Amino acid sequence: MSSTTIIDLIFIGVAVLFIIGIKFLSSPKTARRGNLVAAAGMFIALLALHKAGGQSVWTQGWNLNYTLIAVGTIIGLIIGAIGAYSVKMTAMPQMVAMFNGLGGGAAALVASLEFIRGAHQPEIAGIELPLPHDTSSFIAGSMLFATLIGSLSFSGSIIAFLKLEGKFEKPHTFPGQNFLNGLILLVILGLCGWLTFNTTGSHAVTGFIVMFCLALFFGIAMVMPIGGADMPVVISLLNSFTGLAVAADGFAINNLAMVVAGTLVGSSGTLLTLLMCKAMNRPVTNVLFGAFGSGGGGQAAAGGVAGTVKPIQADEAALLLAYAQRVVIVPGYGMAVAQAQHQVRELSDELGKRGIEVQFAIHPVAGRMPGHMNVLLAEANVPYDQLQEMEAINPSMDRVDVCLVIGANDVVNPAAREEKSSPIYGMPIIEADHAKTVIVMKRSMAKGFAGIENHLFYKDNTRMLFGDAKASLNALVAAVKAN
Amino acid sequence: MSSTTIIDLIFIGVAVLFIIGIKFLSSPKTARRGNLVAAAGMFIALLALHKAGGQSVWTQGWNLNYTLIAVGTIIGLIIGAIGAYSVKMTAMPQMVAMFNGLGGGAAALVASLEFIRGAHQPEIAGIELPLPHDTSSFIAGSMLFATLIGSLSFSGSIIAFLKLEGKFEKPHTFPGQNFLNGLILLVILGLCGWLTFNTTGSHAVTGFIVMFCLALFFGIAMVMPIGGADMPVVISLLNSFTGLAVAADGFAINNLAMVVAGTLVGSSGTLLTLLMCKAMNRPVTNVLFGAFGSGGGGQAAAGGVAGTVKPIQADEAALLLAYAQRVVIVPGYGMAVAQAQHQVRELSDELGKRGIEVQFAIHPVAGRMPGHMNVLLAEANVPYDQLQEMEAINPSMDRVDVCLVIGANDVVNPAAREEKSSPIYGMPIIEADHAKTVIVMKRSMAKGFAGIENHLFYKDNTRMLFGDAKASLNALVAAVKAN
Amino acid sequence: MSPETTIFILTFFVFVLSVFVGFEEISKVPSMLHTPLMSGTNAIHGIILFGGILALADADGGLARTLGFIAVVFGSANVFGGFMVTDRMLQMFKKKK
Amino acid sequence: MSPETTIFILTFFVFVLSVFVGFEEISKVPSMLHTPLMSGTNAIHGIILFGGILALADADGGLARTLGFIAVVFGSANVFGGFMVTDRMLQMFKKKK
Ligand SMILES: NC(=O)c1ccc[n+]([C@@H]2O[C@H](COP(=O)([O-])OP(=O)(O)OC[C@H]3O[C@@H](n4cnc5c(N)ncnc54)[C@H](OP(=O)(O)O)[C@@H]3O)[C@@H](O)[C@H]2O)c1
Ligand SMILES: NC(=O)c1ccc[n+]([C@@H]2O[C@H](COP(=O)([O-])OP(=O)(O)OC[C@H]3O[C@@H](n4cnc5c(N)ncnc54)[C@H](OP(=O)(O)O)[C@@H]3O)[C@@H](O)[C@H]2O)c1
Repeated sequence: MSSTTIIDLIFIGVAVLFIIGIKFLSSPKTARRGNLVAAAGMFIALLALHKAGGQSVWTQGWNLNYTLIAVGTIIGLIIGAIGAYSVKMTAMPQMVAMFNGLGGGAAALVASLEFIRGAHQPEIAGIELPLPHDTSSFIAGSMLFATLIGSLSFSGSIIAFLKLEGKFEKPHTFPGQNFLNGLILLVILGLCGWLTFNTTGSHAVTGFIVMFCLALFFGIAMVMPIGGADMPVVISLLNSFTGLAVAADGFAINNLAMVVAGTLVGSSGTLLTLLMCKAMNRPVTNVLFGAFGSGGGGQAAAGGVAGTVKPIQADEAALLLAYAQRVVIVPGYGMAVAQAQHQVRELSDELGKRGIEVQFAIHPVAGRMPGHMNVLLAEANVPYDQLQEMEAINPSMDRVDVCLVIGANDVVNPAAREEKSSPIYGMPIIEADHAKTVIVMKRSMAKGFAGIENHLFYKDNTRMLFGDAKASLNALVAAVKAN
Repeated sequence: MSSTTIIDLIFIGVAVLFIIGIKFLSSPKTARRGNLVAAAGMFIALLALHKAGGQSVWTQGWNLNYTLIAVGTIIGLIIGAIGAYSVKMTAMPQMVAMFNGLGGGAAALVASLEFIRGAHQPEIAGIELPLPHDTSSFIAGSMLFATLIGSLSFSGSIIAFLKLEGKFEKPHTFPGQNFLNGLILLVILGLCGWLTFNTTGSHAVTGFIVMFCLALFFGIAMVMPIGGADMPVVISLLNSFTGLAVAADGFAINNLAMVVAGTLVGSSGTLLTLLMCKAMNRPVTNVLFGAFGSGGGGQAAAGGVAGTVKPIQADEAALLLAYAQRVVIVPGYGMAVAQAQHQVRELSDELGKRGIEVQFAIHPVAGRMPGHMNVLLAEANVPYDQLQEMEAINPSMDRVDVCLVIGANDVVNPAAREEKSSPIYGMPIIEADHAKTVIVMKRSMAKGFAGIENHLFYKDNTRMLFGDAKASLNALVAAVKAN
Repeated sequence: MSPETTIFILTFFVFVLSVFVGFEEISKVPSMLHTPLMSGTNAIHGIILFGGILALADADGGLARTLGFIAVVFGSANVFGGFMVTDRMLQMFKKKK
Repeated sequence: MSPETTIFILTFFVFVLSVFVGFEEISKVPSMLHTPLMSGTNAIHGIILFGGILALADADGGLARTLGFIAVVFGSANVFGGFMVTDRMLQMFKKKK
């Protein structure tokens, strides 16, 4: 077998490694190994890298370009490493957004290079891509697709990043926005359509550049109106976009590994996005175009509801806890804001020492990213097996003495069960209200992400422990120790 | 786009239809549609059929070969239709075995034709298959693989068919059998190895024919020793074999659709085989090489156990049923043997009329093929929603007044739960023994498929209603009506 | 690299991917569907009929014709019978009203 | 049919099959893994780095070099950073003793 045959077989092996990697990634036990498998695949692919022609990239004479490649790769490596290891656990989503954006940008640039090169010396296209004439327009098409999607994903991800960093977290909307965006998109698509069949000459280049800029702008315009809390979904979507862009690049430069890797990410990412929305019980269109999400993390003003709020002090709450047999803790976004995970751990240990059964009830969309609570509690070294999925714990909630709700709101809002009219109606919730006593820790009566009232706070068996979660927890721990 | 391009795109569409078809087939709601989708795909593929060269099979001049094709296809269609529509519900597995065998035979013949042709005029191979020299031995290899596996699947399936028809259902074993089989297999593989690199000349032809015959014989020798009751597993295995043979043919004659379809069947079939064994809690090797299964459907001799058997008469049993509030019926292989499904239906209706809650507990491997009970009860028009999966009903078994076990034995044998030594230890069972009263209908104290004692029959809350299931049920129905 | 090799490689790749698709699809299927599924996939490999047709289409000489003919008969029985028997099986599963 | 077309067709087919594999694999994943999964796949499309390298390898002229260089930097950050951040995330999930 010729060496190139072997190289290609290697690439098939690489694709398999990616597939297995993703497979492992989707089960908790194997997830970490999955990531390593995929990384290994990537490394092998790098070594086996060769041109469409077939000759390896590494075996030919060194020149300026190779110096640039080396330097560029190392710079990227450094950026990546710093980003990956400096970032706080809770800031990881924005890190992902950033990396995704860079990937998108790279995809767009690669496609642009090919396109512009082709535009300058049309005949090259023929040599470069061993593809028959009747598909050359397909190639042009995929270059344009890669550019459009890639640059859109680039600018969009950066906005997502900034929003998660807290910059203009509030959605920026103005009437007729969706209409305007639609218009821009139409122009872009029109341009692409034209370029697909006019790939050569200076007009093509100009048109291409215009398209590129419009795509960048569209990425911004698309993400701007979306509330900061919906960013995880947006990032997941842009992630699958980048995947598709890479796949398109693969078609354009006829690189199989890129086609497969990109497509895998594209399709799995799309499904993942839908699953995320499902977990929040919201249609994806609602996330992308709905003004919902404006609540933006509990900043919404408090509203009045019939019913009485029964505050409680730390020491009294401590008593309730100290003499309970079974305590369930429901963490939410508030715990993340207060960075109170370590105090939570302390409290649960303290209760554990007194032979009280303590469990954590994790709602799939508690916090602002899937697995947000798992990450935080894991950071605070809460034993893995103390964490219970919502489905697992709900049936036994009525046998819970004290349910301690720490900065959670929507995920324990009975409205999801009871009020057809409510925006979160139908979303599965942790049935805290079934517990004998509920203690809710939050700073005020402010609303949660969904921006709606929570009747749980007014129920007879509910006590409100106001104040920043971290402060309250410290008080609680002290008081429990005192007992 | 050239017409051939379109044809190939059509074949991709066909492959997608197959994939979707299998997807649908694996969920009860969509299963039937899935089958139709796959069939549609097959039909489209037939229309678009074209040679490796590219020219359609249908557009070229009519000649003797085409007459033969037409006649042959129609004959096959008739055979298939008669087979498919004449067969009794419960005889369907052997029908599948038969069709699978034919497919295997076809695969073997196609490969042989190619091989022998190549052997006679070597140069053709070059023309026929647009494949470089460095892979031509791969082609030869896949032809041989297809022949070997295909003919093996052919003869094996026929034996499986006959066994399910009740011909020499008992396993035929003799000492050193596995050893002999291993030896034959070695010879076959040796021949294949040699042929792979000596594809031309009369020696090749002779060697090939010998190999063919040995493969046929091996298929017989492989299935003969396996107990009739294990045939479903064997058939599933041979099914995936045929799939692989077809895929290999696809490589040999360079037909993409065959590669994909065959591979899909091959991989899904392999997994399915493993799942079947898992449901019976037996390693696949045990099924293929173990002498277990010798029990062969309850004919095994009765054995004595400490404990008393408490027989019961139909009218007394009827009383117990008539005054129960919740009755669960556990059907087993015996109901199939007695063809008593209609009587069962009658009884459950009768009890239903008296406001008694009647449910059927279906064990995954009750009977002799997966879904055996579902098929029978469906045939008798038992409402779908009265059927309960084992997992669903077990938790509430202790709230059942009367559990009526009809010709089931192993699937209600507590030994699976209690006796580490038992061959079925670990197999999930329907916990009939948890019911307040258990009525077991069987003809004798004979053992079930696994050939082991069943302590359930000796428990205090168990009554034995001896006799053929059909007869006993008629008596029961009459007696219940009388009350 | 000769296009033939590329074609071969790609075909092989298609094979590999199909293996994964096949596995993934079956991974979680209720046991009551095992038999229909077996029967349905059995029908799908009836595509061998096409192999038979192609072989017979340019067969020359008695032997080739005979074998090709048998292959076609077998294949056709496999594909038609397979789909029909599966459909009959699945009729049984449709919810009764 | 020209081998080029066949190659194209097959590549397209590989694409189609990959779509199915991608979908099937994710179909049932616990929500606590959504973020790591997103991050892991994000790293995989970092393979665009190779696109950048290939483009830069035979780039001529300042513009091509600059763009190619940026592409390489971006791609490399995507792939390395992606895998590293995912690994860090997943460390969090490992069972505590
Ligand atoms: N997980 C995801 O992937 C994801 C993604 C997007 C959106 N979402 C949405 O986010 C919501 C998550 O629900 P959730 O219950 O976790 O959070 P939430 O409904 O947003 O409520 C968080 C609560 O924490 C309180 N809080 C804020 N800072 C606090 C502090 N320092 N100390 C104590 N309390 C504090 C706030 O009340 P005060 O201001 O009165 O303190 C607020 O009501 C759901 O609606 C979900 O759909 C989730
Ligand atoms: N479902 C599958 O795919 C599959 C495949 C292969 C093997 N198996 C195995 O088959 C077994 C199935 O368990 P099972 O409980 O359904 O059946 P079983 O364990 O084989 O017991 C069937 C019982 O029915 C009785 N019986 C036979 N004919 C009868 C008649 N005419 N009237 C009344 N009773 C009659 C027999 O006792 P008498 O002779 O005393 O009447 C026998 O004990 C399991 O061991 C399973 O592993 C299943």
